[in-house]
Amino acid sequence: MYDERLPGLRRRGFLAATSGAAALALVGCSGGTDDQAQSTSGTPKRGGRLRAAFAGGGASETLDPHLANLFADVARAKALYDKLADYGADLSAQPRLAEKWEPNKTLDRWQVTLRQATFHDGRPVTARDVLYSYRRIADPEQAFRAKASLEPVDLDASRATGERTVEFVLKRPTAEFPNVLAAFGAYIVPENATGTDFDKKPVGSGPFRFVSFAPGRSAVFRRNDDYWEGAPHLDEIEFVVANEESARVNALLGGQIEYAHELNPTTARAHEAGGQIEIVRLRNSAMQAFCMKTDRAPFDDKRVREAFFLIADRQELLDGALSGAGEVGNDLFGKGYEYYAAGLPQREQDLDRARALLKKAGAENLRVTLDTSAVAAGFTEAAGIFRDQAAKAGVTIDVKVGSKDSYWSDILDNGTLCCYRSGAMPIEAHLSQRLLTDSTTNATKWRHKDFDALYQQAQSTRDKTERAAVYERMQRRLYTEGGFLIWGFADWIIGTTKRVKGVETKAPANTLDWARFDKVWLA
Amino acid sequence: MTTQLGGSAAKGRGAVSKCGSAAGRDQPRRRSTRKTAYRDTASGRSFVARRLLLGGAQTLAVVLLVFALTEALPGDAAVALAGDQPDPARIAAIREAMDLDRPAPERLADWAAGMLHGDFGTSLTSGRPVTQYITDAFGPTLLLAALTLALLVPLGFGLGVLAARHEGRLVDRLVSSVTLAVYAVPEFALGVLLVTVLALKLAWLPPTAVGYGTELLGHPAALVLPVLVLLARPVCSLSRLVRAGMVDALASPYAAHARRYGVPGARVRYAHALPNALAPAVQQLARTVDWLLCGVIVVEALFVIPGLGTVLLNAVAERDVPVVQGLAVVFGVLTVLLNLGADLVAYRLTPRAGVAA
Amino acid sequence: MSRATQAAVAEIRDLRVEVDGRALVDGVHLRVHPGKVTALVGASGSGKTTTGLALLGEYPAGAQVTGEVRRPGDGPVGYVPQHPAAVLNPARRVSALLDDIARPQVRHLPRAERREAARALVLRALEDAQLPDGEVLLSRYPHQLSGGQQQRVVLAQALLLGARVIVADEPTTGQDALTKSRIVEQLAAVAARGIAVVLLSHDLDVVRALADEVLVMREGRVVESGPVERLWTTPRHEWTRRLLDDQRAAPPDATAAEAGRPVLEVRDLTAVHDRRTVVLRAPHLALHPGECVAVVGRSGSGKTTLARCLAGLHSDHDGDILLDGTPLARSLRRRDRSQLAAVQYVFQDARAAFDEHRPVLRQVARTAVRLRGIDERAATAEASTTLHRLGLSERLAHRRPGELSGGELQRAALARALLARPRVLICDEVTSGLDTVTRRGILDVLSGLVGEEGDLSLVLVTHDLDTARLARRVAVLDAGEIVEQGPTRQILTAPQHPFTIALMRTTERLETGTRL
Amino acid sequence: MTAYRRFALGLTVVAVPLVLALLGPLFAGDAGPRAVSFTLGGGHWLGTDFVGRDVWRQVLLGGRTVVLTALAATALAYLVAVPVALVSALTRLRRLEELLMRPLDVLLAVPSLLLILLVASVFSPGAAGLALLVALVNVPDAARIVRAAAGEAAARPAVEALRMQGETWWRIAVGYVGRSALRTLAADAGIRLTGVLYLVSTAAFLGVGVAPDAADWAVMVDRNRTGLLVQPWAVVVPALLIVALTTGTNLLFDAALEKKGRRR
Repeated sequence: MYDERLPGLRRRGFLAATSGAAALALVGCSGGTDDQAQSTSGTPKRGGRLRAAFAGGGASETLDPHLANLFADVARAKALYDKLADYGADLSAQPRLAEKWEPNKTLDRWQVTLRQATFHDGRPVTARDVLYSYRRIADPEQAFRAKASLEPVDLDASRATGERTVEFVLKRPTAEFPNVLAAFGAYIVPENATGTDFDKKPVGSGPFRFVSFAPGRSAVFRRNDDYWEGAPHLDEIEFVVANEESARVNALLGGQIEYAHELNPTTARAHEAGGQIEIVRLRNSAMQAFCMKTDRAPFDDKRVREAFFLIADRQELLDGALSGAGEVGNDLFGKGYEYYAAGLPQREQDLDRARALLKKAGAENLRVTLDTSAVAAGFTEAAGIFRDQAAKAGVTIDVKVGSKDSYWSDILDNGTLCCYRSGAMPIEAHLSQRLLTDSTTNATKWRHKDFDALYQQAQSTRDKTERAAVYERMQRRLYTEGGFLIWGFADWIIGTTKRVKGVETKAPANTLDWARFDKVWLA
Repeated sequence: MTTQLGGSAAKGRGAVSKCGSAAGRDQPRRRSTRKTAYRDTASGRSFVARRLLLGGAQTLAVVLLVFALTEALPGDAAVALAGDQPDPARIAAIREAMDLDRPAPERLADWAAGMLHGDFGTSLTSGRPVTQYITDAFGPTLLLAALTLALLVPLGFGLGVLAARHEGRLVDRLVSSVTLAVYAVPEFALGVLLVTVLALKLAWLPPTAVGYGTELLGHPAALVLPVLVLLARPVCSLSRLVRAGMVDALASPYAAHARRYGVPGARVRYAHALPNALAPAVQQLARTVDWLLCGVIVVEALFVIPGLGTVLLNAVAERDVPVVQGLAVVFGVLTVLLNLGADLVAYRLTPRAGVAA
Repeated sequence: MSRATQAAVAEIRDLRVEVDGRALVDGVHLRVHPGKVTALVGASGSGKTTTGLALLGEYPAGAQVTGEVRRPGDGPVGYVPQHPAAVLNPARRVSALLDDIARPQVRHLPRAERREAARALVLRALEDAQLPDGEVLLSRYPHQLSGGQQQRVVLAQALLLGARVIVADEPTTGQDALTKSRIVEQLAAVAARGIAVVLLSHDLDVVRALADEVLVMREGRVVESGPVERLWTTPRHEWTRRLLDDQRAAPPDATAAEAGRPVLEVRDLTAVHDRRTVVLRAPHLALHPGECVAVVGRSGSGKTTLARCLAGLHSDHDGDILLDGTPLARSLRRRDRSQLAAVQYVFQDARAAFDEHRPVLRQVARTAVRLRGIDERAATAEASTTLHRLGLSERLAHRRPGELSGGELQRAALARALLARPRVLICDEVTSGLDTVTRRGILDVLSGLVGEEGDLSLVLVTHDLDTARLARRVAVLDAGEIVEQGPTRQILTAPQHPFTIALMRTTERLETGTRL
Repeated sequence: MTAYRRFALGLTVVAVPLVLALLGPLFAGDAGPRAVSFTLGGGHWLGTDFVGRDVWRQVLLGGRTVVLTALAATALAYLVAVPVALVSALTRLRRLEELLMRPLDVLLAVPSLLLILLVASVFSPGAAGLALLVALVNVPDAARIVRAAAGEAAARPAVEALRMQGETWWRIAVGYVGRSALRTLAADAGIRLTGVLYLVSTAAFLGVGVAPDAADWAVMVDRNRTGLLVQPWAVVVPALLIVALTTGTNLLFDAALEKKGRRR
């Protein structure tokens, strides 16, 4: 059940920010592998115009890639621009404009080599452009979203060592530095591009060139024949804004668009069998959780936290709140991602044990307020269902529905229990942004020096296997006594007409192959 | 149809209800002469002037109210922009960049000062001028409203007259109950229904206006459903009012008199009775603007028409105070002007009714 | 006057109109001749209007009609109702209906000339109806016209229509003598054009002045008919005699010495409307106990304002109103109970002055409850007695105002005021709009009151000199000024002020039935 | 005769939703286990809703809030509007009348949905708050209408006659002027109730006032519409009930007024 209703109430499609790690070259066909329904119809066809509908930001939208905030912004940005790296399906960093990266021994200096690519105006992408872009993002006068992700980089000390080589100097060892390069919104723009240029004549190195842009309405881009990864199949792509989910579906059914982003599970169910349109489910795209503040009563007692873990009937939550579109969670972030601790046993509802734990903690007849809001799909539904489940364990939950526009800020420091959700990001980013003492968005108030130390240890560990072991230790700790009750991972649902081919079905939202239109063609 | 029912009761009633302005009684006559004075150009002008003054006050009050409410909303533009990255430092930085760290009255004063020079200010979120927001979004909304009104008037009046003509008979009952049933259905439900049936099942019409942007006029088919949804409720209320007015007017002595002197039925209905049913209907029409606006918010969302309603909801969600303010001014002025116009028209149609200023 | 054809232009034979089993008219015969005025005379509810409308081919809803109505074959019937404003469309200019009536008459002309020809017809009709500045008038709205103009516009409609018969329903009711004479003049002119006029009226002065033939109606039947002179000189039916008797009022009281302190005194009263317009100046006026004073003037002369000032209903005035030498508050809200009770006011429109939802008796009794503080039951008993004394039966008293006639309601209104045991009773045009018989009845009640009720003083506000005869003294108001005041006999026999003289003269002329 | 038949018809039409609304909660019983959302069958004879609850049970539960909110809002609106209208109709102080009526004119210039949207976002009201808000939005209009009707009655000599009788302000205002305006009030009430129901349900659509998963017909229509193609009952049944409620009420008012009008 998604909550894509009115523009003002729509779940603002924020992506979770990231900073990241790991190196691996991946080139090639996104529609490559076995069970891809859409790639079966053979060779890509050139030509045509594809209209894609997203929920958008209305008249305030901009094409400044560093200001990208919503899914629609990102989809447009990735059509026009490139990052140095981007996330693969398992959220590991894949090289894009960067051809390769090489750290020094202590992991605090990284040499990045750019591939040969040109901007739409014909200028080559150079090290200077990269440094300009990063410095623009980190400008203390501004508040660009990626600024936090670039925090480890000492940009004053970093420099261009050649036309296409940059040396990044870091403030501390960072094994997952490639994640920084793939960070959300860290796009490379030409040197000296300024704010006003972006809406009028944006120039990037991406697969499409700018044609026209009307904020809140549509953006039209044309194929960039000189794209370094090969020209897109489509002649043109038009992004249209339709905040209302039913409008996107109707437009799709009526043949007014070819691609509708973010559909309801119900819609998916209605049309999956119908055959009028194609439904694409991007698995593991959105973590769904309840977030317990571990620094205050009653959740400062880890027995109460564990009891709550045991209260949740994850399948019921999934069926009720997400209409079954997703997978149950195991109180750990990043199912299916690199470094995920898949070995831990799946938690099931156990009301008796929960009750016993609560009794031990002296928290019988517990009464808690659960903050929720219509800010994201399934939030209020999940709150209602969890309230009913908790009642069976003798816990009274008062559901408090708050303002959707300030929800995230409201729940950061206030309350004790709230609904929470996160888009896809590397597990490392999840840990660093939310679970360290100095994390800026530490909604569970998880502050443990030993846990911080483990994170530093991982970042200084060069060997990947060893690093994975450290991550495993951290996750095991969170599994037993953490503040996140992660009950599910929602599918990201996309609808296309039958003509649309080459839509990647594996990539979670936020990753490279999601909303990537240079590999899509019209049959 | 005779109205003098014989006996004293009918006559007495007629005397009470209809002859208020007739000569022979001091009280009512005096009143009517006073109202006659309004028609002098000077008084007429002062009537308009008083109404404009009131309108100005109304607009001001609306703006203040909206400002107060927008300020009172939880969170501000910075929080809204930060979204799910509510890093306090970042929010503070955004706030500073937006000038939100200054006290609210100061910002309002600044905005008002700019307003006096016709400067609506700039959006907090995008930094673009508010005027651009309004001009861009005005077109589609205006088109929708104009089309709706253009259809509403003949349809509402037509149905009202039709029902009044057949008062108490099947046609009347049919018109009355169908319009009433439609009146009770919220726009979103009606919209969903119409789209499902007319656009998806029958494929007669495009389900949305997605991607047409400002060139809505180039795609008239896409406008059919939105206008239909917008029309549904006002048509009902208007036709009910017209019906009631027409029933009264058709039963009035002056209608009987016109018939008595051989004026054809249609002419009695449209030229003699209808003008009397018009005054309340015209004022209702002005009130319809409020509904249209409400309807537009819903309809714009349902059919993806980037108009004022969409901008408004976005601006509220983004806590983009200058944009909300600008829209409040536009809506306030629009409402005031339309009500003024309606009052003037009504005043013209029933000059004996002193329209309270 | 063309009396060549004696053949009736319209005729009613043995008409019976029945609604819900009750006959409104029964066995009515009527012949209307061109150029002649046929008057239907009778009290309200006697069936005049039903008969008149039958000539127009109109009957009450659900009426069963038997008998024969022959209407003129070659021309329609015109209608001038009692309240011309009612048939004038308030939302359209005067020209609207006139143009519509004229249009068919110019259909034979080429399209281009029609509009002009129609306009010429309309203007001529207006001129015939004595509205010379037609062009200006046409662009006016009905409410912008005076009552007389409205009436003439309606008349013009009938003339434009080419009506051979015009039914005029109570055209003079509630008008002062000067206006009345103008209306008489008008209708006479219409008849002079060879049009048959059917006059429905209870105003015998007007009937006498205008009519050729008179039919006296009572309870739906014609009790007597004949030429007007014959009827006046030798009325045969008892009812006719009563009608005519009623016409002659009681002679004015002999002048008594003005003794003692006045109960109510007005000093330097200046009343304004809308905070600016001065509508009344009364330097001095006194009312002595047991005295009856008439305030006479045309409509708009300020006489009602004077009465309302006295009653505390018009507080926008300067100057003093003294009750027994003590100043009264300007607004009745500030007057205490005894002051309220002392000065009571009876409204012109009795129907509008009653709450239509409650029985009359209950409303009347409230006065005693509120102003004299007696309990509900005693008050009701007293109200019942008073109503009975004023000629209102127990049965009627328990009805709601809607079920009572105008005369009955006026009696109830008097009873309501009397229950306060007032010292001063102000009657504002209480008899205008009532038929002669009813009016006489009310006037009798009033003159009885002055006699019986000890020192009750009466202020009679009227446009009608006939009513004024009841008073001991008369004050004549014109354009907000008291132009003359003095003993009634003196004013009526030897008026000084030109206005009073004009008023007297027209009244006399009407009474003697002289055609103007 | 026909008025009587229409009265009966109105009564029947309005009875179904009213009875369901008022007595439904008594028969709702306990919530069964949740099923998958938007399914048909499986013991749910109207299927399941957007969070897998039984639609029939929700229908039984969901009328009360709608009906009560709408009725309360309508009543509240008149509770404010009628006294304001009566006072301003009867007062002779122009300034008092201005003081009472002008603020309402200002309110009239604020688009009602915008006001609801903003105020509801500020205060996040419950059902009671929503009723209050919807009432507030309706006050200016109602006050104007009642004011017009009361003004007509107040200008009649009957009021002065009552004053002459020394009647109290209350008796004049309520007993006479108020009573005279009753007919207008009744005619207005039918249409206003419909308008209020519309506002309440549209507010639900905008997500203000009621919890998004509340058992409430208006909310049901909105929240379940995504499943219209899969499971129409969750939308159709509550929508029909709302329509029946408003249409029935208006038929009832119409018929009652007609009968009254004939008697006069």
